[in-house]
Amino acid sequence: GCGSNKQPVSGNSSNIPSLTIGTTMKVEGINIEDYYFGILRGIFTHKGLVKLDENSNFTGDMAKSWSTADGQIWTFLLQDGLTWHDGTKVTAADVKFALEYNMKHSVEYRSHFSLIKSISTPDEKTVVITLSKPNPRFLVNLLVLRTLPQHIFSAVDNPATYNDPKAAIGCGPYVFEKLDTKAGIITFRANTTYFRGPPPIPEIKVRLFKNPDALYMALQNGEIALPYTYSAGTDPIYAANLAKNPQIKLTNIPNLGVSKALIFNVTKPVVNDPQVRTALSYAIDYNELVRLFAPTSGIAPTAGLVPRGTPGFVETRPLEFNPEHAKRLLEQAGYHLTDSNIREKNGQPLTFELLIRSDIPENIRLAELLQKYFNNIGAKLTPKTVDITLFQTIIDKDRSHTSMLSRTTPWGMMMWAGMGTGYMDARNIGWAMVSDAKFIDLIDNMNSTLEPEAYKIHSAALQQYYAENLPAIPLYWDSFIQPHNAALTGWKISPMYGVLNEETWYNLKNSTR
Amino acid sequence: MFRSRLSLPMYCGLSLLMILILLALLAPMLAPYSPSERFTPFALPSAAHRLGCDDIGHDILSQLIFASRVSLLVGLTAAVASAGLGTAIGVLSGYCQGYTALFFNSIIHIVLLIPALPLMLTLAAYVGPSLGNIIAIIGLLGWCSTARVVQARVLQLKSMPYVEALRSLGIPEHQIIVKHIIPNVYEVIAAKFILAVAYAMLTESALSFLGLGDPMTISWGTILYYAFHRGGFVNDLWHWYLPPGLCIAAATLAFTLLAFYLEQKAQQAKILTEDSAHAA
Amino acid sequence: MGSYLFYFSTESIAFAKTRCQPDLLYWWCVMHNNSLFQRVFQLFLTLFVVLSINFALPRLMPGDPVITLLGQDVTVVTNSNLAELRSKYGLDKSLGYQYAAYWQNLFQGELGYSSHYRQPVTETIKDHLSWTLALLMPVIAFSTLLATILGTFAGWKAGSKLDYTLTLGSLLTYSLPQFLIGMLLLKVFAFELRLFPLGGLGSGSSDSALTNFLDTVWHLTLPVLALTISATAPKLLVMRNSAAKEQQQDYITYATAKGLSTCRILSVHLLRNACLPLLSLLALNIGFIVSGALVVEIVFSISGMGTLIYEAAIYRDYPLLQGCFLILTVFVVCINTLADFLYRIIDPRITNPL
Amino acid sequence: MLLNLDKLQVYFTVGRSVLQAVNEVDLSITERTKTAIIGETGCGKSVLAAAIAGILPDNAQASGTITWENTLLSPKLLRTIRGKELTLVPQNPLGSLNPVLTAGCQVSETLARIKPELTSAERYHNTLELFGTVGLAQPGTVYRAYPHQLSGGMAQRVLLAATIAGTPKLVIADEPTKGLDINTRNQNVLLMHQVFAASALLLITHDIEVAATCNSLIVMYAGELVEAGSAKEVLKDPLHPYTCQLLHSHPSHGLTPIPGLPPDLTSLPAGCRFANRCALYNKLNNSQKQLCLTEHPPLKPPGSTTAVRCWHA
Amino acid sequence: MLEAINLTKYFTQGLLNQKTICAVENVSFQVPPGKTLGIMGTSGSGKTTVAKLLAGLIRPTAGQIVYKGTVLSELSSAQARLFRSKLQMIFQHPSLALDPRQTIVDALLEPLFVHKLIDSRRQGLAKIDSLLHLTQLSADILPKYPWQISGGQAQRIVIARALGLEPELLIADEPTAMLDVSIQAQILTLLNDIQRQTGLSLILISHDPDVIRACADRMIGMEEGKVVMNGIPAAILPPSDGLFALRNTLPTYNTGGL
Ligand SMILES: Nc1ncnc2c1ncn2[C@@H]1O[C@H](COP(=O)(O)OP(=O)(O)OP(=O)(O)O)[C@@H](O)[C@H]1O
Ligand SMILES: Nc1ncnc2c1ncn2[C@@H]1O[C@H](COP(=O)(O)OP(=O)(O)OP(=O)(O)O)[C@@H](O)[C@H]1O
Ligand SMILES: [Mg+2]
Ligand SMILES: [Mg+2]
Repeated sequence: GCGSNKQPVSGNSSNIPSLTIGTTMKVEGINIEDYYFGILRGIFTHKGLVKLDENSNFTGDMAKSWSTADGQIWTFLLQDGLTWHDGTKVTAADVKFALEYNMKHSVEYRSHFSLIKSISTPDEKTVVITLSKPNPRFLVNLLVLRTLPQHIFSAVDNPATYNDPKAAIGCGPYVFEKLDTKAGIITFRANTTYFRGPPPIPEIKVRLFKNPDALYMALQNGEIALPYTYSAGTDPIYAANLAKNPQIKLTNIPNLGVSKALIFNVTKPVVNDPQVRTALSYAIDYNELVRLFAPTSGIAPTAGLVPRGTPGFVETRPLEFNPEHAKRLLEQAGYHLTDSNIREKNGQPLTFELLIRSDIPENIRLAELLQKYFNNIGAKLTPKTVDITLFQTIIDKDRSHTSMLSRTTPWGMMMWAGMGTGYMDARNIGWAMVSDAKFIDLIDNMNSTLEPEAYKIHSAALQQYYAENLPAIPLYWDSFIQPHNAALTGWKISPMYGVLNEETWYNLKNSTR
Repeated sequence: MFRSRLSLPMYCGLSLLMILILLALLAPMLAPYSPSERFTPFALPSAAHRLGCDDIGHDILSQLIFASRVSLLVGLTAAVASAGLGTAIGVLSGYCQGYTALFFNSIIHIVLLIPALPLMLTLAAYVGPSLGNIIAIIGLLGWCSTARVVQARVLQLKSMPYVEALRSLGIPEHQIIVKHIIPNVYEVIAAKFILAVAYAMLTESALSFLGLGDPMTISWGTILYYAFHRGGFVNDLWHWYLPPGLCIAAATLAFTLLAFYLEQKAQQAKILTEDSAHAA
Repeated sequence: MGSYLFYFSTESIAFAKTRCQPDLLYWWCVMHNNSLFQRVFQLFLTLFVVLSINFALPRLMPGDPVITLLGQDVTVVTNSNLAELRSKYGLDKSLGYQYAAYWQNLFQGELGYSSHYRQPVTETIKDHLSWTLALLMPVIAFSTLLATILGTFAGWKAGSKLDYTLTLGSLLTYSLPQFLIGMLLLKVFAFELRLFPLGGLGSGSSDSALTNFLDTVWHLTLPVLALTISATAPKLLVMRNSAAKEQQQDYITYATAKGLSTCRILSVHLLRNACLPLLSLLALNIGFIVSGALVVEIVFSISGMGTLIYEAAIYRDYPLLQGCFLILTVFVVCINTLADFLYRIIDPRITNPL
Repeated sequence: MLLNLDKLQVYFTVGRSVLQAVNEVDLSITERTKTAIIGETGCGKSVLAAAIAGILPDNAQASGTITWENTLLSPKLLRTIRGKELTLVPQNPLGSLNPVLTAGCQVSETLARIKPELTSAERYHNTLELFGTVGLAQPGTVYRAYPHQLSGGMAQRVLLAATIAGTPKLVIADEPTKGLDINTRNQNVLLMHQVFAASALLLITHDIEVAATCNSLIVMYAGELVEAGSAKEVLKDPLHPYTCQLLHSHPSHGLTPIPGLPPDLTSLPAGCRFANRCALYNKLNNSQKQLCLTEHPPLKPPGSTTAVRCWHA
Repeated sequence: MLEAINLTKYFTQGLLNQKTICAVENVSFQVPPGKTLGIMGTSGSGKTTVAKLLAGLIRPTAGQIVYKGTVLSELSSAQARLFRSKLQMIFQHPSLALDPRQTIVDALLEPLFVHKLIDSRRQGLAKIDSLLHLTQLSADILPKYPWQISGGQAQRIVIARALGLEPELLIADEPTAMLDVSIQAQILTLLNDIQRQTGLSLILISHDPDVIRACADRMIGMEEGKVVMNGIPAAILPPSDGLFALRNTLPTYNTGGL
């Protein structure tokens, strides 16, 4: 598909002189490796080749159009009139440079672009990317690209430490002005030379909060127009109170990630038995979880993991709460009750550890509930709370966890072969460490087919596989709750960044004026 | 005149403490529900739930009552650890001379120099959140001030004529330390111990607040932690965040009142000995 | 007496002379026969141990320091990309090498690069330290002033109603957890009454130096208040006890007998003697105060040293953690030395020079 | 009459018991008299001095009347004369100087109160003069010295200097020689008589030799006056058995101790307070003994400067 | 019996520029058995230092203490402890010389147990009884604490405690400086009595010539750490003027108005 961003600039909007966004994301610097500033770059200052539209279809960002015949050679034609914030013209060489530069300096990008074999720029407006093997899903990886100006970064050896204001020069609709760490405010200004014309909101400020309570107090006091967190909504515990405030409107944004999932390491004892995992899935009271953690927008998930809105979704077994059935399944699997109230099979007790991050109170609460649910059917779950570094070390490097509690992001669901396979496949991120032949086969098929229909068939089979094997149990599906000042209307939604995206800047109106 | 007034805080402290200890001991009888039973989440105070329910529907009053066990336990054991260590090192560094004094003095100074909070964070990250670890951390870090005070007092006692007299009588040094030095720093130790209980309980709550505590055990600190992180403040659920805060305050107050009383007594005892030096 | 530097009894040196043990430390001490030298020597010994601990502590923590550098979103982790990051931050070298490099850097005043903040450690600390100081200076000043004045009165009138209320009041505030005080202040004054901002240290609009300063003061009011409330109580109690004790001394009785006014007795005679323990307490607590404002920093969204250390620890940012430790250590040593000086100025009985 | 005490009584409340430290002391001091008070430790000498100077501790209750130059010594009057006309040389010279202020500062502070019109330079010079008057060899050095740098004798002289800064009419010296060695003691006593030549002196002491330097002497026992008279006569020819026995316990008088202990001030005997230790008592017949035990002896002859409190003296 | 030969003790003081204080320099004297040696001297002349050297509380910088032919400073610490019970010292501050937390009876028993002079508490109580008798104290003082007794009683307890170890030499360092005349008389006569009964040697330190004159058989006088007088008190000290000694030195006696 191809798309064009050239739209008439809506000049008659009631103007918003300045928009303040509050966030609890911890921006530490403006170098290109700062994770949270990277998100703000994606939203305000920088552009990639392609992006997703409201319906999760690919559309051009810097690219006016693109084409591929076999999924191996990808040709992109760049938009006209793009300039860097310092006035220099954007050329195909910049795109080539950005990809290569990122691959050279960032370990993260190298893993995203590892398939790229070569990049060529036949002319100023054309980028040709050749992959080492055909990959129809390559555009998913390209979504994370934020193109960098060659004339600035070619002189920067260590981008991680490059915190000069020039490091924030992009070609997006907004220009980075300053990061005031004292006040905790990042200021962006409309890019007057933007090829679509300057966005109507001349100034956008991002206020950094350390504590969500203060953030929501600021929202209620009208100090900020909206709170924002990347790929997360407002916690329902705040939403309930915000809903009572007439100044504030809550919007639901579809979430293509799974908000909370219990992911098993299927290579570890006890949970390596699909029958046990299935039994555990019957022990969980999904409705209660929805009531407690996602009362406004949550629903009980199906065993197929992938949220209902995902393209290619098929209905699988709805997850249900049936402890008696769970107990029966465990008996069938050979786990029998002992005096200690914990089931055993040949002396092997039905106990396992659940890894959780100590800085997410919600997860700790969930773990507490899961512990109680499983206890009811004679399985003992030991929660192990660790900080973020240890959590990542264990799940990504040591892989010594037995089970873990995590969310999956919309983009994460799309990566690898899509449908959350990246999280499952031991060859990729592989938190679930799945590597059985049937699964591998499905993945390979999904990864290589160019036919959308064939992909649909394989992905349906994959969801069926999830439902039968349960490498991960989704605990609930929900939408992101995005509160904002009720006076502001015209929000557009991007599957990647939610309400903050280029379309919003051109459509947002202040309805009170 | 001051003496007679002093006992009032002591009685206040003691009775407050008795109430809390009774609360902890009789928790299963006093609590209306089991602390893990779940009702309507975020329920407001009502006849059924005097203090309402928390984010996942636990009865807050029952949780509070059961939490007193953990909080008091953490406070007392951590204080025992820190006071014990502090006394031992304080006495040794104060009484001994030469190398031994040098060694213990150095330990005190090193621990004083290591910034407490980072060390706490580091240790908490290292050993992971669990009750035992919190106790160990507070105990390990809290002994320093006890040691300093004890050391100062021991240095003072060491030059008292009675210690010299005992030495000239041929009493062995270890006996002097155990029988004559330690009993005389008793008030200081007792006061410090009780302050350490208060300190430990405050620290436990602060660690819990920072997410470094053990969120799986119900203590006043963790109730506050959830109240803070799960919308208690923003949603004005005062019945959720205020009671644990007040419980911590009450327990700390009980202990500090006692410590204050003991400190006064210790000071009076000191004045007494100094006075008798003039009077004699 | 000297609150911080080592106490060394003259007696033990005399013993050392008679025993004459051929031991290195004693040899040094005896040879120089100079306690100043010993003190400095021991100070350096302590510093050496403390700084070594500072090196070891972060490395004792479990978890891979480079894992979070891969990005906090999902990434495929392979050993080769971890190894690459490790070599980039010099973590692939042997511990011994790292330790040697650590000392070398220390001597060169080079604190390295923060891997999490992606800034030189000195710069990161400079920013955060300045805000922490902006927060703490008024706290220390106010709480000390308040504690000194109220404590002196309470001690002077020991046993009176005034003493009673002040003592009980400070015991009460001492018992309240700091974050509770902070959150309540935030809720009442910033949210409900909207008198103060909800956090941060400025509004970001720097028109003139004066408005900027006033803006900062406005932002600092609540956190300073929260910290002052909890910092005053222990000081007040110490001051009160010490004043109550001094008040019974003969020289106070004599001063009364000389016919001096109460005001002069309090301000000239009692205060100077009674403030000595407070000084020790201040010096002792300084390290904790600097890093211990973390809770208040979180409540009021201030990026101070507490937050910095917290983040550094969470993300295993070794150079930053080391840098923070170093700064705090230096801070504590300096403040204590300063306190020692002051102590000596106030109390002439301590005749030993530093 | 400079100072007159009429039935002065001082009680202390300690816990639940009441301690009678000073019992019905009548005493009058005229200008320029030198009066010494002697008596065993704990007999109430210091409390008497404190009661006159108005510096009793909080747990004391005093009754009786004190008149100063025939006017009632009210707290207000006391505040104006204290440090100027009525001065005190405290018991513990080193402890009575503020350890963190220089000796000079503490003397000039007194000067500032007495003569507020002086400039600081004048005060400095006056202080040095005072130091010279009390026989301190290097006034400049002493001015800058802190109390811990002074010896006991020097501290004593500094206090004397502060005392003579005004023109005291009455100087109360509470054991000014305690803890001093014999040479310093002698020097300081002589000095005191020299500088206080124009004042009345109330000298409280244990040291009979020091007491002997005064011209009138008061002997106290268990909170009351037991004998008063001219020093020379009392010491040569004591009337009260206690005085007698006290003198005999002096090394130069044979070192004969008084047996037993003084009575407990919280539960005093009904009769003579010295009876249980009295040497005379043992020589008396039974009815006389009975009188000693049951009736409290009055001070006789009443109102006279020479008096004794004994049934049989 | 006890001989001090050229005893010397230096103290070092100060930090930056250390001062050496000669507390005692080349002090030699002898104490014959059963006799009293008086040591006189002004404040700071080194009397207490000599006493502490003799009692083994501090070590001499130079010089020797010879006790019945044994050189004390050459003994090992274990042997020295044996001798320590033979050389006992009593201090200036009577009530401060007792542990405020210990009852009198325990204070008396403790050294007896340590030196294995008694095996049981009963045996100890019997011994204490005789000690109390010796020091003219009644038994109702035993359960009291040091702060509940008077200075004179405390000093007697301290003497009883020292006597319990059956010392052959008692060093009394200004035992009455803090007490008033009447109690001073009690203590000094007590020491004399004990000496007569048990035949121990006594070193009596005082700065009061009257006391030395009344109690000592021989005396040395010290000044700034050195011995300046040595001999029989009656011979060296000027005769006493009695109570009016000081009065008589007043140049112009001001008779005031009486
Ligand atoms: N503040 C007080 N509280 C209770 N009792 C006191 C107080 N001050 C003094 N006393 C008691 O009053 C009595 C007299 O004390 P005072 O100090 O006058 O004796 P003294 O004759 O001066 O003795 P010394 O010669 O030892 O100085 C003593 O028994 C003492 O215990
Ligand atoms: N531990 C010590 N360190 C330093 N100097 C000391 C020490 N002990 C005593 N001195 C000094 O030694 C000298 C003699 O002191 P010593 O106590 O023996 O005198 P003294 O004759 O007992 O005096 P007094 O009559 O005051 O008790 C004094 O100048 C004193 O300052
Ligand atoms: Mg007195
Ligand atoms: Mg002495």
